[in-house]
Amino acid sequence: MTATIDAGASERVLHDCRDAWVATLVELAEADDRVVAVVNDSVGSSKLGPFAERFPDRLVNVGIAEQDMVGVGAGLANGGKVPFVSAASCFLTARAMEQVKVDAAYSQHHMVLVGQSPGMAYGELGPTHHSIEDLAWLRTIPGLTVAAPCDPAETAQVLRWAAAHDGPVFVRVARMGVPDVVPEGYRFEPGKAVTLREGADVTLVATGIAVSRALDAADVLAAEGVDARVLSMPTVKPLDEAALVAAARETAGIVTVEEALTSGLGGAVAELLVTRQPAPMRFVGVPDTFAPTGSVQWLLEHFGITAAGIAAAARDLLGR
Amino acid sequence: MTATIDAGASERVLHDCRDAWVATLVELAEADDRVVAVVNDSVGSSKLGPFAERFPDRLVNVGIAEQDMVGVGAGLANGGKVPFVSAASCFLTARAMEQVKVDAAYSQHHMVLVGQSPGMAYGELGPTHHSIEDLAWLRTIPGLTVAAPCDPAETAQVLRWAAAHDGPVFVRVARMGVPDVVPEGYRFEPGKAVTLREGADVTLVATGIAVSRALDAADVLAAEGVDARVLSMPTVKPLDEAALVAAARETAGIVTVEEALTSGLGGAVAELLVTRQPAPMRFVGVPDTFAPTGSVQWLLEHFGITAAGIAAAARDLLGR
Amino acid sequence: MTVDEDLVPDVRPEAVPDDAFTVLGRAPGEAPRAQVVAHLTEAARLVRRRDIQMVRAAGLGHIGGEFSVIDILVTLYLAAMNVSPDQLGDPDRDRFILSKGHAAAALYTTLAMAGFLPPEQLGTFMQPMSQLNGHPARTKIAAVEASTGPLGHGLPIAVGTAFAGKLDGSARRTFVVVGDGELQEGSNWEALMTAGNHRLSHLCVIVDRNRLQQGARVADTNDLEPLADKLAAFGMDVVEVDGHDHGALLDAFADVPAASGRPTAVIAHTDKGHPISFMSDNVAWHHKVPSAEQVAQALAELENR
Amino acid sequence: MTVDEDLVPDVRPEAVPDDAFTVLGRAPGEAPRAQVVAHLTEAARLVRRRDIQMVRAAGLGHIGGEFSVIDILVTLYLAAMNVSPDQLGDPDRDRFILSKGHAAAALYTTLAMAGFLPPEQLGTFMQPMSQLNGHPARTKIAAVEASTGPLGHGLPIAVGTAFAGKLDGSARRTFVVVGDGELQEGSNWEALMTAGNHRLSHLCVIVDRNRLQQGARVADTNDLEPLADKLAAFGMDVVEVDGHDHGALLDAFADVPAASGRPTAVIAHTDKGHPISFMSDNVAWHHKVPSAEQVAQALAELENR
Ligand SMILES: Cc1ncc(C[n+]2csc(CCOP(=O)(O)OP(=O)(O)O)c2C)c(N)n1
Ligand SMILES: Cc1ncc(C[n+]2csc(CCOP(=O)(O)OP(=O)(O)O)c2C)c(N)n1
Ligand SMILES: [Mg+2]
Ligand SMILES: [Mg+2]
Repeated sequence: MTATIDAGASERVLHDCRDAWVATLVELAEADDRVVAVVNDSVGSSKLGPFAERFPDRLVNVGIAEQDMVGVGAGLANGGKVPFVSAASCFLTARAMEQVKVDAAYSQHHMVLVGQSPGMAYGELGPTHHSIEDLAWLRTIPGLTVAAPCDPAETAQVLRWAAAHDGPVFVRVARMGVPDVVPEGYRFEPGKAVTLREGADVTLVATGIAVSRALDAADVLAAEGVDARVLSMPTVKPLDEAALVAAARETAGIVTVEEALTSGLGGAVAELLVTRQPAPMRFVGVPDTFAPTGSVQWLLEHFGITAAGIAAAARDLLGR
Repeated sequence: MTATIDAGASERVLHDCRDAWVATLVELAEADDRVVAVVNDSVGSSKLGPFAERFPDRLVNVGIAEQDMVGVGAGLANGGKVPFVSAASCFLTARAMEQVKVDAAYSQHHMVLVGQSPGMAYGELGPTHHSIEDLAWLRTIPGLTVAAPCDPAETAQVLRWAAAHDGPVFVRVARMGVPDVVPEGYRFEPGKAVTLREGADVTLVATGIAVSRALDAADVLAAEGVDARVLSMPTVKPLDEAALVAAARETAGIVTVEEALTSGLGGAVAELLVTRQPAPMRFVGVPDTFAPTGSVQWLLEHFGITAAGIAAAARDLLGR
Repeated sequence: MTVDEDLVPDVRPEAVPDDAFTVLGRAPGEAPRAQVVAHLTEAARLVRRRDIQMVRAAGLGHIGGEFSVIDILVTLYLAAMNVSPDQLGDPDRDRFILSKGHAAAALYTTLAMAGFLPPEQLGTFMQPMSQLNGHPARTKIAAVEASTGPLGHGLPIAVGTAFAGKLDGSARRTFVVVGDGELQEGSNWEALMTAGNHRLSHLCVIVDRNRLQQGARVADTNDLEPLADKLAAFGMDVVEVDGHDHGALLDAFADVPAASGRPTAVIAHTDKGHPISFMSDNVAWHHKVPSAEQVAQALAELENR
Repeated sequence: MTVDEDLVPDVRPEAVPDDAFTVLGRAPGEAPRAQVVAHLTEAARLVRRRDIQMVRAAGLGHIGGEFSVIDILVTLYLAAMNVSPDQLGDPDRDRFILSKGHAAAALYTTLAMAGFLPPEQLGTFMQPMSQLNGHPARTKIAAVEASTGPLGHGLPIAVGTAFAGKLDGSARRTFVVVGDGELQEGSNWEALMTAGNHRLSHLCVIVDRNRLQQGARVADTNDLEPLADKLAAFGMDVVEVDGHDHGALLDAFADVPAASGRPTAVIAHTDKGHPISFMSDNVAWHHKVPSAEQVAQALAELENR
């Protein structure tokens, strides 16, 4: 499913990353019959239709039971399968937190946890359905890779990597429309930032759907004569420490951008900088509050997770 | 239950803060018949014996069912009770994470969540029983007060405050022996640091059982001519922002100390400093790993959560 | 059959022409039963009218599960429960918790029908800064006893409030509606076990047994049968009723607390999307948003009942 | 009766004089049943001997639940299950998961008895950097199929591995032991519902029905009865056996998969602390550490059986 928005002058095609998710899953399942999907009823919202049609037996629907879902995923891994455990990110993480900690991370099972429609994608459905905590929570769990791809191509790359990685991986799959971001021929590596734009004044570090917004903010800033570096951080855990330390050294400071509590990517970068290269930061994301009712677009505006909001944070950091 | 250890020259009496917990609970329950306790079988490890004897009807034991336990707590609050929901911190948080988020925090129920034997108190029982993530996870939840008292007197103070506070509070109650720390006549205030020692060279900020260890580290440093300020931070959320910004400004930097993942107190302070007063930090606590088997004392040594380890971190920060 | 629909479909808000709403209030207390049932029937019809218009206007909602539960809600709020708008501070008021919080619009319209919410507020459903969030929040609406949305939370909370009532020796009762799919959540079985063993006689668990969940039939996902046996084995007094029959619902609720001293479980047999011809028992309508034509047809069908 | 004991009591490690341990290995495959049972009986005796010494040496353990489950473990590993130390990489090996992971010492000693662990390693139980953690970890011991400790995890995992076996058309079976108190966790009922509906015939859920949990009797905490009805209503084929009778256990395990095509639930009636006179059926012994005298008495009682 694609849509278009009018971004500045040009029309951009926006993509729902779930389309890349299911296409990649089907492709992986065709190549490797160990690949199975595990879900909590949400076949539709996980966009698993094409997979269900092609591999009806390899779709394990445990019903509305997220603890069971993650445990069953771990057991399928024990039984030699490569499970992709998919659910709305809010329920996969909060409801099955101990299973994520113990059955996936501590047990080091080869399993992929797919957090669907994360952040505030379910805007109007309210904070119970927002998954703004996932990055902050999961990045603290030892032994877990935490990825938030920024566009369809990166989503596919992360999933392919996770399918081959003998350990637990959490992947945030966005439903909010995003333009294509990563360059042609891009290869995902965990813990490797992608420099999308060079710049010497300030650094914008973003993850997930926020990456394209950071790029837009860099355009806004460029028009004002501010030269912003833009780093895409596809994994919040591990971080690309070298790229961040260099950015803190070479530019005036770092603005992090995420569709999540700012203790997610923002907190991770802050913890790195204070010990390695203290530098000023600004956080763009959801502050310490449950969001009011509103659509995701409205909420992103509300919290300033927009080109304008990011540019304003950069200006504030630079004292302009 | 008390024990003594030989700390430096003098013998110190160590206390299990659960004794203060149950004594305070009984006292609160005597004064207010709305006070009830909710547990998941662990009456013994919550040291609830005296409460159970005195108020058998007001002990709601749901059995081994942590989700139910927190939900029942919220319902008791709806029914006009003041519930103290007590369980091993690892299960209360990880297993009932969504209930903590939704039923306690988002719902703003007047209820007290009591995380027993947190950190690595259950050393040899392994990472499934360690609650090193609780501070990092819970401090990100909007509307929740997160406290980790450092000694029996502060434990009692926090519980009394929580009983009167019309909102959700999480309290970490330590079982590891700690000496008396807070001064006579001390009154707990959320978001208020306690300056236990003035100092101009470096600041040690600690919470929970780590506070007395930070004080010991200051002694070690003083012997080397380093003048360390020691702040006790009884609430990781809210933080005492003014005290921390002042410390970052007035001393060379901040060492945080906690019996938890360093994304707990450490992460909270880092997030504050990078936006308000960038300064170098060092984290003493559990790094990004599941702990090996061992007793809590052994593990605290292993991870350097000791006077020597804290002093070493301060020296490293100061470049000495 | 499974559905490839999205939880938040792409239909966008649209003004709805005819959203008049008459507040009928409680059924007269001393009226003969037939009159009470007529009152509830008319109220349910009006609530459904308003509900479908709200969903259409918001471009969001869970209309199938709303239409299946409306008769239950109306029966509770307009007749069975001892609660009124001026009594929200009364500790002895009956409690209601909508554990299947995705049917929020049905709760909001029922609350308006019973005088707990100004009807104008219904027009703000899901709009920015509205108190009428996609799932009910107790911090936003005084009459909402518990914030729900994630399935499997409401029943444990209901057990807690029923427990408090028991401790206080109060005569108040606690009603909670769970979806049938929702019963796949283990937290509910924890709560049922607690309720059964503590003989919380004043708790009434109503299962909206519409046989459908989000993506498919319950039986094709993770079946609940034999549901009555399960509930009985967990200590419930089990009653089965037609969940669209106001009289039968009234009788079932009047029997709480049960003579057995056990908590009551009412299996309310319903149809998802009831009584709209093209929605009824059709899994596609879990959270589908009706077109303008479909709204018109539904309103016409409601008119002719 | 409730207990005011601590999960980690204050008894400190102490060297244990006599911790010799004879590895008996599997019961001979073709031997007559009486001989197999005699082999298991002797193995269980030796495992209990070693277990109590380990607990005493570590100053930690859950001896009550260890002694209640040892006969089950020994029967599985030395006779019923198709798994051997050189077969751990075989996808078709039978699986065992100790969901009540606090009985880790019983699993470790049984694994050593069956040749999966060098007996010397038992001496490291709970010591710094030991692989013999207080709860079994799959990253630390090759023969441990799943890391457990928090109650209510092992059964969902067992359902997953049984599901994988079904997908592969494998004849392998999955055995999982849950505590009776553990069945208060809702995650188990989620898993049972999944297993029942998917007719995972090769799954065998063994309930260590010792009637005690950590702080009190199960019946006085949150009762499970009627347990067989609950399990049957969730789709299990329910069998009840004396959980200390190796022959009866052998028969029950030999019947998996059940002819009905349903998963099997074996309610194994046991005594916590069995067969030690002062521990048996005594809730005080959930995680109490025996004194040197108590160890001596227990060893003497084991000798005389
Ligand atoms: C914990 C959790 N998991 C998943 C969902 C997503 N979800 C919303 S409604 C629904 C189906 C509910 O089915 P049922 O309980 O039968 O409700 P009804 O048929 O009455 O709409 C699902 C899976 C949720 N809200 N909460
Ligand atoms: C989720 C969780 N909650 C609480 C505990 C603490 N705990 C350890 S053992 C135990 C009692 C278990 O009772 P039961 O399942 O009957 O085991 P057994 O009697 O066989 O020892 C409890 C509550 C735990 N390990 N996990
Ligand atoms: Mg339903
Ligand atoms: Mg037991």
